Amino acid sequence: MDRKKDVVRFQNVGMRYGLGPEVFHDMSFGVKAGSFRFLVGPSGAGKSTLLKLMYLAHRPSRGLIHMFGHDTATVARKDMPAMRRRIGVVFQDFRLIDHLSALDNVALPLRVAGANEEQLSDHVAELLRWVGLENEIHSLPSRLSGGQQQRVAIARAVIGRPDLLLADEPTGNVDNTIAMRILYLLEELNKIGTTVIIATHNEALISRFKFPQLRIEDGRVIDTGAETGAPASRTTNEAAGRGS
Amino acid sequence: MDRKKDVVRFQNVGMRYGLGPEVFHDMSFGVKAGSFRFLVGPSGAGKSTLLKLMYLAHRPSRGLIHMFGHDTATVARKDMPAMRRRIGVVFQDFRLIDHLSALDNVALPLRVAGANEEQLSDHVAELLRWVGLENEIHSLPSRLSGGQQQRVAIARAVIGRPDLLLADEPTGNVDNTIAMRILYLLEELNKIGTTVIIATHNEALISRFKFPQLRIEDGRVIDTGAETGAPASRTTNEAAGRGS
Amino acid sequence: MKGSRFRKLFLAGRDLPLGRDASSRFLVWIIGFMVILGSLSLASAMLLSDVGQGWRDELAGKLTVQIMPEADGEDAATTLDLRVRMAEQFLVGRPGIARVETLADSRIAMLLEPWLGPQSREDALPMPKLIDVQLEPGSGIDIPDLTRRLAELIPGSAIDDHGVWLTRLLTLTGAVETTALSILGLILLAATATVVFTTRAGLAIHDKEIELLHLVGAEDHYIAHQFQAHALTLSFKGGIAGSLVAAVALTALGFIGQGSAIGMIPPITLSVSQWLVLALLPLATSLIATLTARLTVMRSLARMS
Amino acid sequence: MKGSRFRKLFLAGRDLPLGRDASSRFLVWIIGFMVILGSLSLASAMLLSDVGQGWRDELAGKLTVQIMPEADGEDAATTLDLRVRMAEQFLVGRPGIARVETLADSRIAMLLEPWLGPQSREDALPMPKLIDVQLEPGSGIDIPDLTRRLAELIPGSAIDDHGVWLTRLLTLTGAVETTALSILGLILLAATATVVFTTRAGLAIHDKEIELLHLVGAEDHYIAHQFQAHALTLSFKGGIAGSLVAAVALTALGFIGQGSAIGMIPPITLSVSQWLVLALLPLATSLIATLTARLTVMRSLARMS
Ligand SMILES: Nc1ncnc2c1ncn2[C@@H]1O[C@H](COP(=O)(O)OP(=O)(O)OP(=O)(O)O)[C@@H](O)[C@H]1O
Ligand SMILES: Nc1ncnc2c1ncn2[C@@H]1O[C@H](COP(=O)(O)OP(=O)(O)OP(=O)(O)O)[C@@H](O)[C@H]1O
Ligand SMILES: [Mg+2]
Ligand SMILES: [Mg+2]
Repeated sequence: MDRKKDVVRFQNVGMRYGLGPEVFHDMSFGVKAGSFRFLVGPSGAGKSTLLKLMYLAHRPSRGLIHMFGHDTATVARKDMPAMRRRIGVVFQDFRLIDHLSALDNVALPLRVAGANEEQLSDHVAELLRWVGLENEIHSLPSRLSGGQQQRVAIARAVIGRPDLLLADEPTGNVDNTIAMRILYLLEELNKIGTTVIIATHNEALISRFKFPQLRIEDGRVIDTGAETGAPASRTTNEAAGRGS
Repeated sequence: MDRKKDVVRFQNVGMRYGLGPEVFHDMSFGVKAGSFRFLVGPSGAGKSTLLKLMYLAHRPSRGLIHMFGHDTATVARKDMPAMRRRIGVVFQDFRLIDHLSALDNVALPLRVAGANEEQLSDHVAELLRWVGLENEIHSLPSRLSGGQQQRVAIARAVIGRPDLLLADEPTGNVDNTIAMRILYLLEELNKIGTTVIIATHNEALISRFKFPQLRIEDGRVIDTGAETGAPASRTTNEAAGRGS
Repeated sequence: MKGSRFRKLFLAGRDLPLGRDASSRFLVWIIGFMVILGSLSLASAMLLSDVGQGWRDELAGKLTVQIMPEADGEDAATTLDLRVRMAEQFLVGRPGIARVETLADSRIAMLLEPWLGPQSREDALPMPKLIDVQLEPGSGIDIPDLTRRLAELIPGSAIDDHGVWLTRLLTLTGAVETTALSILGLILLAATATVVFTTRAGLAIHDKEIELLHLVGAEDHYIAHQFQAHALTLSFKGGIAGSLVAAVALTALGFIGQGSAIGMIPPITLSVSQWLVLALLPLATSLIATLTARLTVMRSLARMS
Repeated sequence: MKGSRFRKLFLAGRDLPLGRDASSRFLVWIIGFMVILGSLSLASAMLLSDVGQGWRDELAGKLTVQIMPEADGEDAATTLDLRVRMAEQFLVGRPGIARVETLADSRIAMLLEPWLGPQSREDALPMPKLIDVQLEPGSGIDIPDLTRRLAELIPGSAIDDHGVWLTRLLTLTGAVETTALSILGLILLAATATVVFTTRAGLAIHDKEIELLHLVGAEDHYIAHQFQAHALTLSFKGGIAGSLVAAVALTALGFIGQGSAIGMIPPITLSVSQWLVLALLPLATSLIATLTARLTVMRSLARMS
């Protein structure tokens, strides 16, 4: 993939649900490959909606969205699965499959992509250890605490080493220690090339990791990382953070 | 109700799920009528489990639980609904009914109790305005943002002016401004007689509202409010907060 | 307040989105289908019972005395006539015999047409004479004895009470009738099972909502009522639709039956009381469905603790 | 890698907990029930067709010539015998007639028993003589003409080709047969509808899981396969179970039929090829179910975007 290219590019995007009011209008911004962004804004501002557009769960009401350089409006239905496999998502409401164990839930993106069953389970178990669930590998989601479920959701999003990781409030149900740990994990992932966008309310996190922000205000987005050329590493991000 | 009495009293309570390990053991504590407690502890410590025991969704593996002075082990099945109506719960995963509007979701406890339909809807709409959802009264949960859903769940828990309010991570999906507002609402409720117990990871909240804590550590509970005789108002709580 | 509560329980109560489950539409269809099959089975049983009864009535109260022409020759006809008169004399007034009527030759020719063909009418062939004998209902007359006596008196006479063929036919119609009624029973059983399963499906699909209702203090009958009302609505819809389709089909069959040459089989028409029995079928089905749903839910909920 | 992928697609793939839906057990039952009804209908149709064919074979290729005793007296028997011999001579060798056999008196007495009672055997009553005539298959012999000629030659003779009763019976069996086949068709239709509805129910129940599968990059056929495999398993289970129940029922009916006095109706036994046709029913049902499920899912998914 061309590292100079925008992974996500919005051009004059407007979005409304059904006949409701516009959640946002004329949104234009780009996220370069390899960047890391916090997506912030008050409750109901449209953070989840913005992410939904990026993971192709919704189409915009107007405007153009390019993902990985492809215009999403012209991608054929049969090419969607392949594009979606390049995107990992942590949903705000987790969306774990109730009757599958933590392991099987995390393995899902690999299975769906036709991965080799033998290699798969070691890999998945290792990642679950990483998020502190070594004792819950075979537990069903209903047997897990809220924070444990959230960590399974995060593991599922990163297992396929996606080109783009979208996380919606990924630390709402865990304490600060675990939240930090998750952020370090995502930072590692970012270092090896994944573009990361995290929607969050967690101010402790935002102030600790000074990544540039996509800030939704009055239906428009402001990219605090845009002026400096979208730095990918934290050191440069701190400069961007000061800049905002 | 006798204000001197414990609303919740645990005696040597042990709890395990199925044949799993004990989540906690020999837990003994009481919560006096009119008190306000934060329930804290790391992810997976058993906060939600403790609340489940209180709202009668599970029975303890051993030990005695008295709610409102009744031994829960001896309450007849037919008397359960009446007891549950005295308890309002904010679930960690909201548990809104998908096909009912915000208004109908909030009205549910009143309907189930056979309340008068005419008076009901004004009352509900007013409460929804209070939590900032005046524009979403007739929206289905699927049309609401995460934070909006959480506020509907809170409104449903308090609508029946329960004697006991249990809230499991009620501010995980809202920003700090709204979190504060919700806490003020619960404090109001507490002032007019409701006993409130809130499980939370939100350290900003805990440090701002210095209510005494029920702290789960290594499967035991420590009540930081116990020594001062369970103060109900914030002024005395601050002393307790310092004490911890 | 109490009144309002009851209104709530029996009119509103749509906290569970049962109507949106795909199984809803499905239950309507399946109940409809079963009521169609059931109605057709029931109608078949009733019609066959009628057919059998018709044949029994037509034949059981009746004998045919056949007197064969004896010899060729000029006086053959006279002899035959004489013997017929003798037979009439012998039969008339005997205990158990209500009416004796010698059929006109033209009538006989018509009856024999299937055997002899139309040409026999104008032919020289001496035809047998037939005497219709109407028995008194329940006369219990001893037919073999009568046959013997008549044959002694008048050689060349025979009595046909259609016994063998009637037995054959009645056995057949009886068997089909039993089958039809068994199918009806099977169908009612299957309808009950269907309601049990869709109700259980509903309980399973909405387990989270049901748990929530319990947690906010709903009583079992609050929940059961929703399922029960739902089952009533669906089974009633399906039952009525099925009944109408069956009624149309039966009416159409009746018309076709009248128009075609099935002559031998009595017309496929139902009496008013038979239509009423058919109309009871969807009602009975709805009732069964409602009760089944309630019982299923109450039992399942009680087991949930 | 590709091979492993296909193994995955066709063996594993249990991301959707279809087996836990209450509708699963339900589909098994309903398919089972339908296959029972369908098998019984099909078997009825085949048996009735056999019965009809049996009667047609038994009677259509056959005539019974009846010669009535003419008069009382010493030489009555001789005259009758003479006339029987004349009739035999007349019949034997005629084109279209294969075999002529005069029944022994004892046999005739037995045949007439239903009409005359057992006492007639030892009695003085002169009995008619019966000549069994076997026709050559497809001889197309002109029976009315034959009857007329024979009666001219031998007064007091009559020919019975059982035409009217046979028509009556065949019309009846034909009607029941058609009904049975229509019911079978209706049942296959209903089975298809059932699969469509349970599949749609499955899609609706698991809409969230399906959306998730799409979002993590699953293709439509990955999802469709799960439904299809599920439908295959369930309908096969139900179909086999239903078939077995039907087979047991039919075998039992066969035994009961043999034991009882239904004598007139041919034994309820199916030929090997008929059993094979019945065995095809559950297979056909499974096939229909699988294809229906796949089509339903693919169409629904395509509509979802
Ligand atoms: N499916 C939907 N249909 C209609 N309106 C919707 C839908 N989803 C969200 N909305 C509305 O769009 C607006 C933005 O919602 P969104 O979920 O994007 O907010 P958010 O920024 O993620 O909020 P939060 O921090 O509370 O999760 C809200 O006003 C919400 O009511
Ligand atoms: N239904 C269940 N069956 C089996 N184990 C369970 C079940 N629910 C919770 N557990 C286990 O019990 C322990 C306590 O879970 P609980 O949900 O009470 O934690 P918590 O303190 O609420 O955590 P969090 O802050 O993450 O919500 C966890 O280890 C969890 O895996
Ligand atoms: Mg959101
Ligand atoms: Mg919890």
